[in-house]
This record gives sequence, C-alpha cells and structure tokens, in this order.
Amino acid sequence: MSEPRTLLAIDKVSKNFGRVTAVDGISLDIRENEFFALLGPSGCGKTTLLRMLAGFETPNGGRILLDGRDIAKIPPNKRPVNLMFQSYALFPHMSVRANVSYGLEMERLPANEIRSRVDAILATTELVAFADRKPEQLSGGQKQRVALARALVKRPRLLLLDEPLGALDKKLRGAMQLELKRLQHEVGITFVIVTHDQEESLVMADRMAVLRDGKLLQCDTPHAVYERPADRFVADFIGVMNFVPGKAAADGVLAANGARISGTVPAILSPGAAAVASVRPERIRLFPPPETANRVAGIVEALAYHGLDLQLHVRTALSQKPFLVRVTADAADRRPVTSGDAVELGWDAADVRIFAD
Amino acid sequence: MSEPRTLLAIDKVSKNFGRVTAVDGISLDIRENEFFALLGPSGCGKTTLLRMLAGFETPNGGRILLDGRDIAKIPPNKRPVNLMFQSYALFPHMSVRANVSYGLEMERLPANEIRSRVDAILATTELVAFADRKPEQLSGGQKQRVALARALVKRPRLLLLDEPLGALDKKLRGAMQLELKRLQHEVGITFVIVTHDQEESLVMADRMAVLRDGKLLQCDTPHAVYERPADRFVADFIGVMNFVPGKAAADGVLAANGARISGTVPAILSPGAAAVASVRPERIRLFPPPETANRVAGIVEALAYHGLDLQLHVRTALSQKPFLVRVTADAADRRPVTSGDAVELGWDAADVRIFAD
Amino acid sequence: MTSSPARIFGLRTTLVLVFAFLYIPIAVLVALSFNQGGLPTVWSGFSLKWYASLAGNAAILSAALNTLIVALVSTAIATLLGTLLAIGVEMRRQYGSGLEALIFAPMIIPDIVLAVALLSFFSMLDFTLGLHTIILAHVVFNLAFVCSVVRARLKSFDWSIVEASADLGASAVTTFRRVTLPVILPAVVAGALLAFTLSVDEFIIAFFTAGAGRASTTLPMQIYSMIRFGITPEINALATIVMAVSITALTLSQRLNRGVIGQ
Amino acid sequence: ADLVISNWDGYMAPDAMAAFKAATGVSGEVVVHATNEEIMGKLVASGGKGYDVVFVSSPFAEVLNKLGLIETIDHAKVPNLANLYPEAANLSHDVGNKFSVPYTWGTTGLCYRSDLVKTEPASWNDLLAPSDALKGKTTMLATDRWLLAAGQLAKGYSVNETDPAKLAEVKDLLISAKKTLLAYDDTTFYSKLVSGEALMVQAWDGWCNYGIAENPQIKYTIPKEGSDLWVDTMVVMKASANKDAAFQFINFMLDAKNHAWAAQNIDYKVPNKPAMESLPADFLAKFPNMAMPVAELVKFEQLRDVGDAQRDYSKIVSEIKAAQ
Amino acid sequence: MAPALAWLTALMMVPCALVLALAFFRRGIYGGIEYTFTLENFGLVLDPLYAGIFLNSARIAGTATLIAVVIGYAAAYAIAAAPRRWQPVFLFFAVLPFWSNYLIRTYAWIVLLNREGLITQLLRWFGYTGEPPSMLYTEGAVIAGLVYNYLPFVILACYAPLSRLNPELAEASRDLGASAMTTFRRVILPLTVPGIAAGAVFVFVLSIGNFVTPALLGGGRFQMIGNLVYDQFLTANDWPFGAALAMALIAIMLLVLMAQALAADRAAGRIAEAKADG
Ligand SMILES: Nc1ncnc2c1ncn2[C@@H]1O[C@H](COP(=O)(O)OP(=O)(O)OP(=O)(O)O)[C@@H](O)[C@H]1O
Ligand SMILES: Nc1ncnc2c1ncn2[C@@H]1O[C@H](COP(=O)(O)OP(=O)(O)OP(=O)(O)O)[C@@H](O)[C@H]1O
Ligand SMILES: NCCCCNCCCN
Ligand SMILES: [Mg+2]
Ligand SMILES: [Mg+2]
Repeated sequence: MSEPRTLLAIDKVSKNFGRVTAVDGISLDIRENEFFALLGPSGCGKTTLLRMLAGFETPNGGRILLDGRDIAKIPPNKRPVNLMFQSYALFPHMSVRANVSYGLEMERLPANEIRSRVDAILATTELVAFADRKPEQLSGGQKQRVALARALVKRPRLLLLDEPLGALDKKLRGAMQLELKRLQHEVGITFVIVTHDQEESLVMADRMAVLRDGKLLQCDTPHAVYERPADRFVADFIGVMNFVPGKAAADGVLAANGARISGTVPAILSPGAAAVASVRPERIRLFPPPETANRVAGIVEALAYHGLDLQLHVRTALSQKPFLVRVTADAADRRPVTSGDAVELGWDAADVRIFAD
Repeated sequence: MSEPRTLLAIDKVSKNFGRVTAVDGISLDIRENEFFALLGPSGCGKTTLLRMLAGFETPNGGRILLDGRDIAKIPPNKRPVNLMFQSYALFPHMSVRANVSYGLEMERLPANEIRSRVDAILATTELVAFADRKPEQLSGGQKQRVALARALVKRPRLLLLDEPLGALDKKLRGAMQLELKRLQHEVGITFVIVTHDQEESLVMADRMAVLRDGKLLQCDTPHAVYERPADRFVADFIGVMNFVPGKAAADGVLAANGARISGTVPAILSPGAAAVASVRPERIRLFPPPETANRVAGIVEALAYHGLDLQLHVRTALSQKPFLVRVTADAADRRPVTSGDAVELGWDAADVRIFAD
Repeated sequence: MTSSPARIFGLRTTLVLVFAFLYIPIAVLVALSFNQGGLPTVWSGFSLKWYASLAGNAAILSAALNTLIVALVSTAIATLLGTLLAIGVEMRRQYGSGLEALIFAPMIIPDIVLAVALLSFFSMLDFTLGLHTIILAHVVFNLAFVCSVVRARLKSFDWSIVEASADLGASAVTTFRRVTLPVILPAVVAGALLAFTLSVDEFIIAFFTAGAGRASTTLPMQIYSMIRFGITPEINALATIVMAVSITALTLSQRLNRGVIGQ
Repeated sequence: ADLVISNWDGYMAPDAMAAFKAATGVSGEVVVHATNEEIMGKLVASGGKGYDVVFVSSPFAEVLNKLGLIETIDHAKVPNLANLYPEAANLSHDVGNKFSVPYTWGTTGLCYRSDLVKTEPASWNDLLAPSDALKGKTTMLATDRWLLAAGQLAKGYSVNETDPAKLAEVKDLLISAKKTLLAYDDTTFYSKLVSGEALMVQAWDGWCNYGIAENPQIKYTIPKEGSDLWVDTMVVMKASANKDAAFQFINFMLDAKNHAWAAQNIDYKVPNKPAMESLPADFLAKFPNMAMPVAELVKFEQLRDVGDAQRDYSKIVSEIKAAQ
Repeated sequence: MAPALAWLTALMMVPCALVLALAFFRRGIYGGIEYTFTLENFGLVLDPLYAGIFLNSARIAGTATLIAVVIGYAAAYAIAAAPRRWQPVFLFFAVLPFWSNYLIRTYAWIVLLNREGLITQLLRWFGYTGEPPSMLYTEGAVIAGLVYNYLPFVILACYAPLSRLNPELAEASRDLGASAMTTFRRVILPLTVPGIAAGAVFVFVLSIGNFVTPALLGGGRFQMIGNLVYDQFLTANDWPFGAALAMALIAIMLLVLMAQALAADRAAGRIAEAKADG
C-alpha cells in the first residue's frame, strides 16, 4: 500500500461566534480516499468544522489546504467538496427528483446522464416512489434520505456528511452504510462523516477524530482510539469504561483507595496528582487467575444478559460507582454468579490506562 | 401488580394524505404509566400516528379514546398530551429558557415554580449555559435537547416523543434515557416514543409496536417481539436474523433445499406455500451436539470479532446469503475456526420460526 | 453565509441608488417649501413665509390631523384584520376561488366604484358620515393590502411552531400573540407601513365617504381642492415638517427600543 | 346646525365666513371639493345630505336641478339678486335664476407669453395648428367639454353641438392638434407659461390672471371664433336643513362689497354690476380681461347639459386621449 | 378571519354589488338611472376603443410593474441582508417620502423633468447647449412616476418573504455547485415569488387606476383604464356604463390575479421549512 496522500489539511483552524468559540485551533489531515469520522459531544464544533470546509464559515484563524492549496478564496460552489446538512436544507419548492438532480444540472451534465444517475441514487436510497413529492410531503427519514441522495449523486472528491443516517432505522442504515463504503471504494470519494452512532464510526471509519469544546482530543484509527484513548474524556466518551479514582504514584501506578493499580500512563503525571485508572468492562475477569496484576473483591449488585453477554454491576471499595463487568455467557455458565454473591475481579496492567483526573 | 389500566385506546385509526395512506386502521392500547415504543421503517406512519394523538391530524377513520372518552373534539391545547416534534419546532424568536418555560406559563403556574422547574430541566438536559441563546445559535443536538426539555417540563399524562434522542451522542443519550425512566416512575408519565435505536427500545420500553406501511404488525413486550416475531418482516426488522427459504411442509416443518427445518409456525401456512425459516445468529451453534434438531454443513467465508463475540459468515446450501453466526469468543477459543474452514451449524427447533414468504 | 466584499459592495450600492431615486424628488419638494413665489413648479427665491402661513392655516392643519387619525386608525384595524385573514387563509390553504376573489377585490375595484358604492350604501342606511366612515372605507382596501403582504410571508412559515404552541397548552389567541405574530412581525410591520402610506394619500374614497364638514376633511381632499386656484408651497412646508417629525420620532424610538421588529 | 358650504379651495375671500358671521350671526363652514365632477358624484350618490350651499359650474347646476337635488331660489330671501347684471339673470341654463345664482363668469381663451410669441394669436387655429415655433409648446384644457369646445369653436359649431358628423370632424381636428401639443393640462398650465415651458395655452380667463400676476408678459386673448361663456354658480341643496341661512349666505355673497372683495381675491369677473363698478383701477389695469364689457361676454354660448349626447362626448374624448 | 370577511362583505361586496348591478340598466337622459333592464352597456364595453385603452394602459402599468419589481426586489434584498437592527429603519425610510402628498411629489418630478427643469439646468451647467431633452409628457415620464410612487410597496411586499429566508437553502445551492446567480434564480427567487407577486399586483392595480400621474407627467396624453371608469361615473354621469366597464375590468384582473396566484402557489409550494423560521 502506498503512502496515503493528504487530501485536506486543516491547520490550526478556529471559529468563534461572538464570544462563543465553536472551533478552537484544530489541526487535522484528511487523507485521500479515506473514511473519516468526526465524533464528539453535542455542541463540540463538528458542524462548524464541516461548514468551514465547505466554505460557509470563514475561519477566524488558521488555514484549510486542499491538495496543498489554501481554499480560503474559493467559493463554496467551486470547491470539489459537498456537504450534507444536518438539517437537510432541502429545497422546499422542488420535488425530490429536482432536489437530487440540481447538483448535477449545475455541472451541465447531459440530461440522460443526469437522469440515470438520479434514478440510480433514488433507487439506492429507496426513494423512487417519492420522486415527485415535495419535501413537505415526506417523513423525517425520507427527507434525510433525499439530503443524502442529493449529496451522494454529485460524487465529489470530498463528501462531508453531517449525521447522514440518524433518522433511519437499523436496516436502512445498514444498507446506506454499505452504499457509502461502496462509493468510497468504487468511486474513490473521501468521506468525512459526523455520527453519534459509535458502532457506525467504529465499523465504518478508517480513522476518527474526537472533539470536545472545539478542540481536537485524539485522531487515530477506531481501534487505536478504543484501545488507547488519549485522555480520560476520550476513554469515557468512546465505548464503556470503568474508572478508579486515586492519586498518581510511581511510574505507571495509581494509588487508589487501599489498592495500587498498575497500567500505562499516556501523558506525564506528576506524582500525587489526582488521576484515574481506566479499564473496559470486557477486559475484567471474574475470578481471575492468580497472576493477574490488578484485583479487587466485590459484591454483585445486579446482573443482566445482553444477548450473548452477561453484564454485572459489582460494588467494590475502589470506586463509588459499581464496576461494570461484561463476561461471556459461557464464562458465566462455568461459574455461575447471582446478585449478592461475593466475587473477585481482576485485569491485566496492559488493559489499564491512567489519566489525569 | 394490579391489572394495567388503558390510558389511550387507538381504535381502527386511519389517515391518508390524498392518495397516500399514512396510517391504515391501527388499533392499539397504551396503558397507564407504561413506556411504549413505536418502531418501523422510515415512512411507516409513526409521526402521523403521534400527530393524531396530539390532535394535529384528524383521522380519516377510527377513534382515539383517552380514559375511555373520544378526544376527537378536544383541541390540542386541551389534551393532557404533549408531543415532542421530530423537527423540534422550536420558537425561533424565543430564548432557550423562554421556549422551555412557555408550556408552564400556559398553565399559569406561579413564576417561582416555573423558574425552578425550568432550571431543573435545563440542568438535566445540560442546557444551562445556553439558556439565553436563540435556537439559531444552537447546534443540532442542543436544539433537540431544547425540544425535549420543553416537552418534559410539562409533565403531561401522556408524552409523545418523536425520535427524541437521535441527535445526541451515546453518553448524553444514556443520561437522557435514565431521566425518561425516572420521570416515568417518579412523576408517573406515560411515554410513547418513536426511536430508530433498537437497543434503546429493547432496553427502555415496557411494550413496543412495530408498524409497516401504516399497519400494525405486532405489539408486545420487547422480549416477546424479539423472541417471537409475528411475521417475517418483524423478524427481519428487529435484530439480526437468518432466513432459510423453502416451502411449507407438514406441520412445523419447512422443506428447504434438500433439508427439513422444524420450528414454530405462528400463522397457518398451507402446505406447499413459499415460506422461510428464521433463526437468530446467536442461537446457532458451531459443531452442535448430535441431538440438535436442525443442522447444516458450510464453509466459513469471513469472520470478525465484535467485542466479545466472534461473528462468522458461513456459506451453506440452504440459502443464497451466507449464514450469520455469532458465537462467544470463549466458544471459539475452544475450537478455533478460520476463513475457509468447513464447519457444521445447528440449532434447536425451539429457536426457529417459520413464516410465509 | 459569509459575505464576500463584492457582495457587500453590491448590496450597499443598490441601497444608495434606490434611496437616491426615492429622495431626489423629495429634496426638490423640500426646497420648494422655501420658495418665495407661489407657483408649484417655479423657483423664485428663498423664503420662510410658507411655514408662517401654514402655522396660520387652520384648514390645512385640521385636515392634516384628520388624515393622521384616519390613517392610524384604519391602519390599526386593517393590520389586525388583514393579518388574521392572511393566517386564516394560509392555514387552511384549500380555500375556494370565491374567497380568493373576495380578498383580491378591494385592490382591483376601481376607487371610484368603491367610493360611489360606499356613499350610496351609507346614504341608503342613513348612516351619518364623518371620519369614521372614511376609516370604515379605508379599512376595506387596506385590509386587502395587508393581507397580501402577510400572506407572502406566510407561504414560507413553519406551521409546526404553531402546533407546538397549541401542544404546550396555548389557546389560539395566545399562540397568535406569542408565537405567530412575533415571528411574522416584520411582514406585519411592512403591511402596516403600506396601509398607512396608502391611507395618508388616498383621495377619492375619502372624499366620497367624508361627512360634509371640515371635521372630516382630509389632507388629500384639501390639497386636491386647491388645484384649481393654486397649490401653494404651504403643502411642501407641511410635507417637510411631517418628514422631519417622523424622522425625529423614529430616531427617538430607535434609541429607546433598539430594533424591536428586527429579531 | 352650522351652514355647510362646499367650494373650491381659495374661491372666496379668505375672511368671507367670518364676515358673514359678523353680519348675520350665522356661522358656517366651508368644505372644499376638487372638481365639479367629484362634488356632483357625491351629491348624486348621497342625495346631497349635509350640504347647504354648493358652488358648481352651470352645466352641473343644470343637471343637479334636473335630478331634483337642488332647491328653487327664493328670490324674496335673496334681495341682492338685484345686484346682478340683467344678463346674469337671463343665462340660458337657468333663465330667471330659478335654481342657481351666478357667482363668477368668464371666458375661455388663449393665454400666452407675449414676449416669446411673435404674433399675437387671433384664432383657435393658432392653438390647434400652431406655427413651428409653437409646436410642442402649447397646452389645452383636459376637461372634456372645454377640450371639445376649442375644436367646436374653431369649426364654427355650437359648443353644445350634438350632430355626430360634426362631432366627428371636431374629433379629427383635435386628434391632429394633439400631435403639436405639449400636454393637456387644466391645473398647472399657467406655471408652464411662467417657466417658459409652454408659450401658449388654452385657459380660463381668471386662471390666466394667476399667470399674469407672476409675469406681466403673459397676456390673455379671446380668439376671433369666440369663446364659451362659463358660469360658476351657487345652488342650495334640497336636502339642506338650513335653507333660510343658505339664502342668507347667497344674499351676503351678492352684496356688492362682498362680491367685489371676492373678485379681487380670486381674480375672476363677477356678474355683479355694483361690485364690478367698484373695482379699483389698478386691479383692472393689471388684469385687462376683467374689464370686458358684459354685452360682449354674454354673446358667447354657455356650455349646456347635452343629455344623451354625453355618451358621444365622452367617447370622443376617450378617442382623443387614446390617439397616438 | 371571520371579522375581516364580514367587513369585506358588508362594506365592499354588498355596496359594490348594488352599484355594479346598475350595469344592467339604462342611463337616464340627465345622467340618472332608468330602471329598465338592458345589456347595451356591455355591448359598448366591447368597442375596440376600450379594448385599446385597456391594452395600452395595461402595457404602461405592466412596464412600470416590471421596472418597479426589479428595483424594488433588489432594494428589499439589500435591506433584508442588512443587519437586523437596521432593517426596520431602511423600511421606514423607504416609505417616508410617501407620507407627503401624491400631488406635490408629482410636481417635484415636473420640476426635475420639464424642459426648463432642474435636469436641463444641470445639463446646461455642464455646458450642454442643444435642445433640452423632452422628458416630460412622455410615456417614459408616466412610467417613471408610477415606478417612483409604487416602488415602496414592492419593497415592502418583497421584504416580507426575504426577511426570513432560510440561509441554509442558499448555502445548499452553492454547495451543489450553483453560482451566486444561479442560486438566486433557482432557489431564492422561486422562494420569494409570493412577495414579488404581491408587489407586482400592488403596482399594477394602483397604476392602472391612477390618474394623477398620466395627467400631470403624461400631459394627459395617456389614459389609464381606471380613469375611464372614473370619467363615466363623474364626468359623463353615466353610471350604468361605468359599472359595466368596471365589471369588465374587475373580471379581467381577477382572472389574471387568480391565475397568477395559482401559479405562484404552485411555484413556491408550501415552504414549510423549519429553518426558515428557526
Ligand atoms: N403531507 C403529506 N402528503 C403526502 N404524504 C405524506 C405527507 N406527510 C407524510 N406523508 C407520507 O406518509 C407516510 C408516513 O409518514 P410519517 O411521517 O408518519 O412517517 P414516519 O413513520 O414518521 O417516518 P420517519 O421515521 O421517516 O420519520 C410517509 O410515506 C410519508 O411520505
Ligand atoms: N450562530 C451561533 N451563535 C452562537 N453560537 C453558535 C452559533 N452556531 C453554533 N454555535 C455554538 O457553537 C458550538 C458548536 O456548534 P456546532 O453546531 O458546530 O456543534 P456540533 O458539534 O455540530 O453539535 P451537534 O452534535 O449538537 O450538532 C455550540 O456550542 C453552538 O451552541
Ligand atoms: N382600488 C382601491 C385602491 C385604493 C388605493 N388608493 C390609493 C391612492 C394613492 N394615491
Ligand atoms: Mg451539528
Ligand atoms: Mg417521523
């Protein structure tokens, strides 16, 4: 595989609305033909960032380079970039078909090519039956699909999707995800997608960025972000995590309430500083083997089957919140526990990360 | 537990927009103080149904009874029902606080009660910092929370939520789900919620209804719907399902491509009719014990770890699409398989349901 | 959307040119108020005498006051009724063409027909004429104009906020007052300005529906009656004062109440 | 109730009502109308309720009378009728002042800039077919009857002609005249003369005087084919509730001093012998047409209601206005 | 809604029906009404003369409408793009000149345009010596006067829908590759058609009924159809014919307006876009 080329370089970009700083000095590279997911809590600046890439907001600082060229001066309609708006922004006076073909008409493509491309995308998005309706006659999910179709049909070099599938049911969403991946590979579109569906981003994205309060916290592959979150916030935000509060002790050790938890320390912590150790529920074993680095005794408070897994709430002396533990049903079968049982939990040092609190 | 009382009886209600039938003779009871989820593919009539309950659409047929009384004549502002709109419908000229307090002002509550209730719900929905902003100054998820807060703060008897959490990230969504459950139990609100998030409905709802093309397909507890779907569509729509096409044979048996699959037949099938047998991925065992009722040989096409589980695609002679099989990692550990391996799959007759195709 | 400098320049130029077009004749009108001679179109030297004679012209001043009363009251009524009508019509939308015609008619019925019709009608009913009958008549056409402007706005109105208001327990009146009206206020204000402007300048209908007496003589009636024997720059002086007063009032209200209608 | 008088604005002495009140103890108010047509329409539509005395031109008085809207003049209550010239009591539209009392009268002729027009105009044709120097610098009255009158007089026809063939000739003449015309104007023609925009206009004599007052080079002449005799009158409404006071008012206006004072204020001739004879010399010198002998004046034909021919008249005017 | 309709019915429908019904009677010899049923008035209406006047005045009013709509829309657009706080101020200044009197405003135009007027003086001041341009008493002057007097109404009407146009729609259009011009033509313009239509109706109906401007700026050489009706009622005292003309006029205009309203409605759809208000 050749060295990935940078399509879009976001260089210390900031944006504020009056006193509100929506995007705060973000630097980020989007590579050619990748599927890039933007994640972060509501209001963290995702939409604002996409709007700057598309050309609808002027950054207060920083540069955006496309193919190495600063695009500050390029108006939105000249950028090889398309944005699907979070609020859809469908043209209310145009039919579904007219909405979708609009972008192709702007490229002055021949009528029959427009027709066939529009027909194809309407079929993909299951909108054929609604082609002649006006947006006001559509349901929420149908509108979202029109917005998606309108953006996809253009096949731009860079497609920015702001929560494209949020209003769709699981089946349709799955089909649309496949379609997006197909477009990525067959047509060679680069995607930047905002999604609140973590599974979606973990499954689909080649890389992802986590934002908070307008700042970039981490940018890496989904696997890396999940397994090696950069800080406490990311650890908490992506997936489910148990935290043990304490103080930073010697290198790689957290002094918790009467216990010492060893793990990896991604960022330097001065000894004595407030810190937390984190471990994923599925990394915790019930009745761990004796060689396990970290262990603690606890009482099962509640348990529930989630599909194949058994999920336990185990109260320990280490934290106020009970530990969340996910064990496979098979493991549970081997040594059944029920509510009120005393158990022992354990996890490896390799599965622990210690962050500033 | 006393016999649940019916709060709202929906009786053969239909609605069409011109030639489009959005809701088609739905009958449904919503019980006092339950958490009821409406599911169905995009455009199936969920929003339309809620809008009729709230009083914004007049049914073309059927009745809606609240506490046994027909509410056709009661205008929306007199119904003890609130709707959170899928499109939010925030008042653009009012601040967040004004939007949220509006409904309480309509009840002519004392100013200090309004203030404290609004403050509380703003805190819950993490909107305190935005109280003085106008909707246009909010992000998508912030708007959705304002809409939610505005509906929740009224504490009506019946609260209709049309995709209330779709634009929120997982953390916030979890917190909001807890809040909704708390309101259900502490304040005694009855909820009808539209959601595309299956996990959300499976976890939160006391009962759920699945709609399709304006018709009610099934209404039952989440567990029952998952385990005993009423028809092929529901089986496919909720969760993941493997289907084996064939013909209905003797009672409880499907004649598939060279195999006979036995299972439960929820609706009468005339022998020879096209039918499918369905089985969930997690009910399929690799290398099943010999007494297993249904079994088939196949080749592993792909496999992927999903958290604790291993997900396999296994091609068999029974269906065109490969079987999806989810086994626990532990099970897999015990007898590892890799792509290209020949395997045997098996499942119990109790886990199979046979539907008309 | 971000505004390019070119776009801003274009917008500003447009405003400057349009306002120049609107105000050049007004500059002439104001200049003529200081005209020595009495001819309406010939300049013959500077003088303040028309302001002095205006101050002593009770007829013109009382006509001006009557005009203001008619315009204000008819605008208020027409704005209210016209706005409600627009909302009613746009909410239903499946109105018949009869209703549509009824709403368009006041705009296209020739003034003289409406004037003669109303006067005949009032006399038939033995209705006493006066300022109130002018107001009744002005509301007829003003209502149609206001309704048109507000309807133009309502075509792009998001009705779901009206539903949301009802859903939150607001009565129709409260919804109108607290939700619909504030949101369409710019259009309502535009409609009211239009109605006021029409009413201030309306002659024929006012003339026919006015009572016989000074008490219901409006300024256009007064001014048109001067045609035959010379419209003097007193009227220009009056117009100048009206504009000066309006601008002062606007400036003050802007100071007091920064941009109420602009939210 | 107070007496209500409707008049054109400025068509009386400004102090007339105050003087009337002082003289008689009756108070009244003057309301204004813009044109004969409008006040007519209003009186017809409302039956004239609310008005006591109305000032209208004679053909309109004639129609109001025929429609039964105005009261017979009670000569006993208007002794000053005696001040009228005998000719003014014998006007064709109302012989014997049965329903109308003449207030002003005069002619319609040519008003021109003597300093800029080479030869003094002598004929209506000088207006209708002007010399090259005057082309595009003439105006005609826009009011239908007076507009047609110019053509009728030029052709030597009656100003009340109803013969369709003759009217057609008049129409053609006027359509051809339209090409050389600056404008039809019955409101600002005199200021056009003052500014020099127009050099010769069809004008009512009194209104020409307004121009003369601004520029003495402006002169008035009656073409050789003649003029009409226009008369503005006072009538009493049948619906009036104050008829006695109304007659009293008319009587007051006809008082020689008052009528003379009116003439000096409005620059129009009044049909009041003692009043005219009392006008100061400088006033007469300034406005030569004021001195026109009555005998000459009354030779001219008055505009009369033409009955059903009115339809033809108004159609002709429409055709002229529509002609390119 | 009901009070407005009641108002219109009582004070417009009923009285106007009474007067318009006169079209079916005969003019009395002295201008009164002779109550014998006849259709002759409608026969007269069909005279090509009146059709010609109608067409000509419709052409003049139409031209004025077109110009006023172009200028007024541009002005409304610029006002709607100005900071929110300034918008009411601009609107106010757009109508303020029209709180003076129509007649004296028209005189002001005469002062500017007449052969010896300000514009000529200005030209001379710049050294122009030729014949002064003939600007007054032309169709152009009439149109200019109509545009001038009714421009504010277009501005007000167009401002109404422009004031809260959802900016994201224009953004979406730009995003899809449309130039500013195309965005305007295909998105902004269609969405503001209701305002344009309302403004156009205002200018057209007010122009076609206007008589001061054709009389003063047109030198009486042009006649609007409204004026013809006026003349029948007042000058000719021919109410039946006036009523017949009025009915014809009203019918034609209603047809045009309702067709236009329908078209505009179809063009704009119902723009229930949440963001337009949010
Ligand atoms: N005004 C309308 N005119 C015509 N059809 C309409 C109208 N409103 C809704 N529909 C149609 O009615 C059906 C039901 O719409 P509804 O909004 O109830 O769907 P929904 O279940 O809420 O879907 P979603 O999950 O996408 O929001 C859809 O097919 C929709 O296209
Ligand atoms: N016009 C504005 N004026 C003031 N603040 C604004 C404006 N637009 C956005 N913001 C603020 O900027 C921040 C970033 O907004 P943005 O829309 O980018 O968030 P987001 O990450 O897309 O959130 P969401 O997931 O909820 O859509 C938010 O706090 C928002 O309130
Ligand atoms: N058709 C009735 C319209 C009335 C408006 N007249 C206003 C005249 C303003 N000069
Ligand atoms: Mg967003
Ligand atoms: Mg919906």
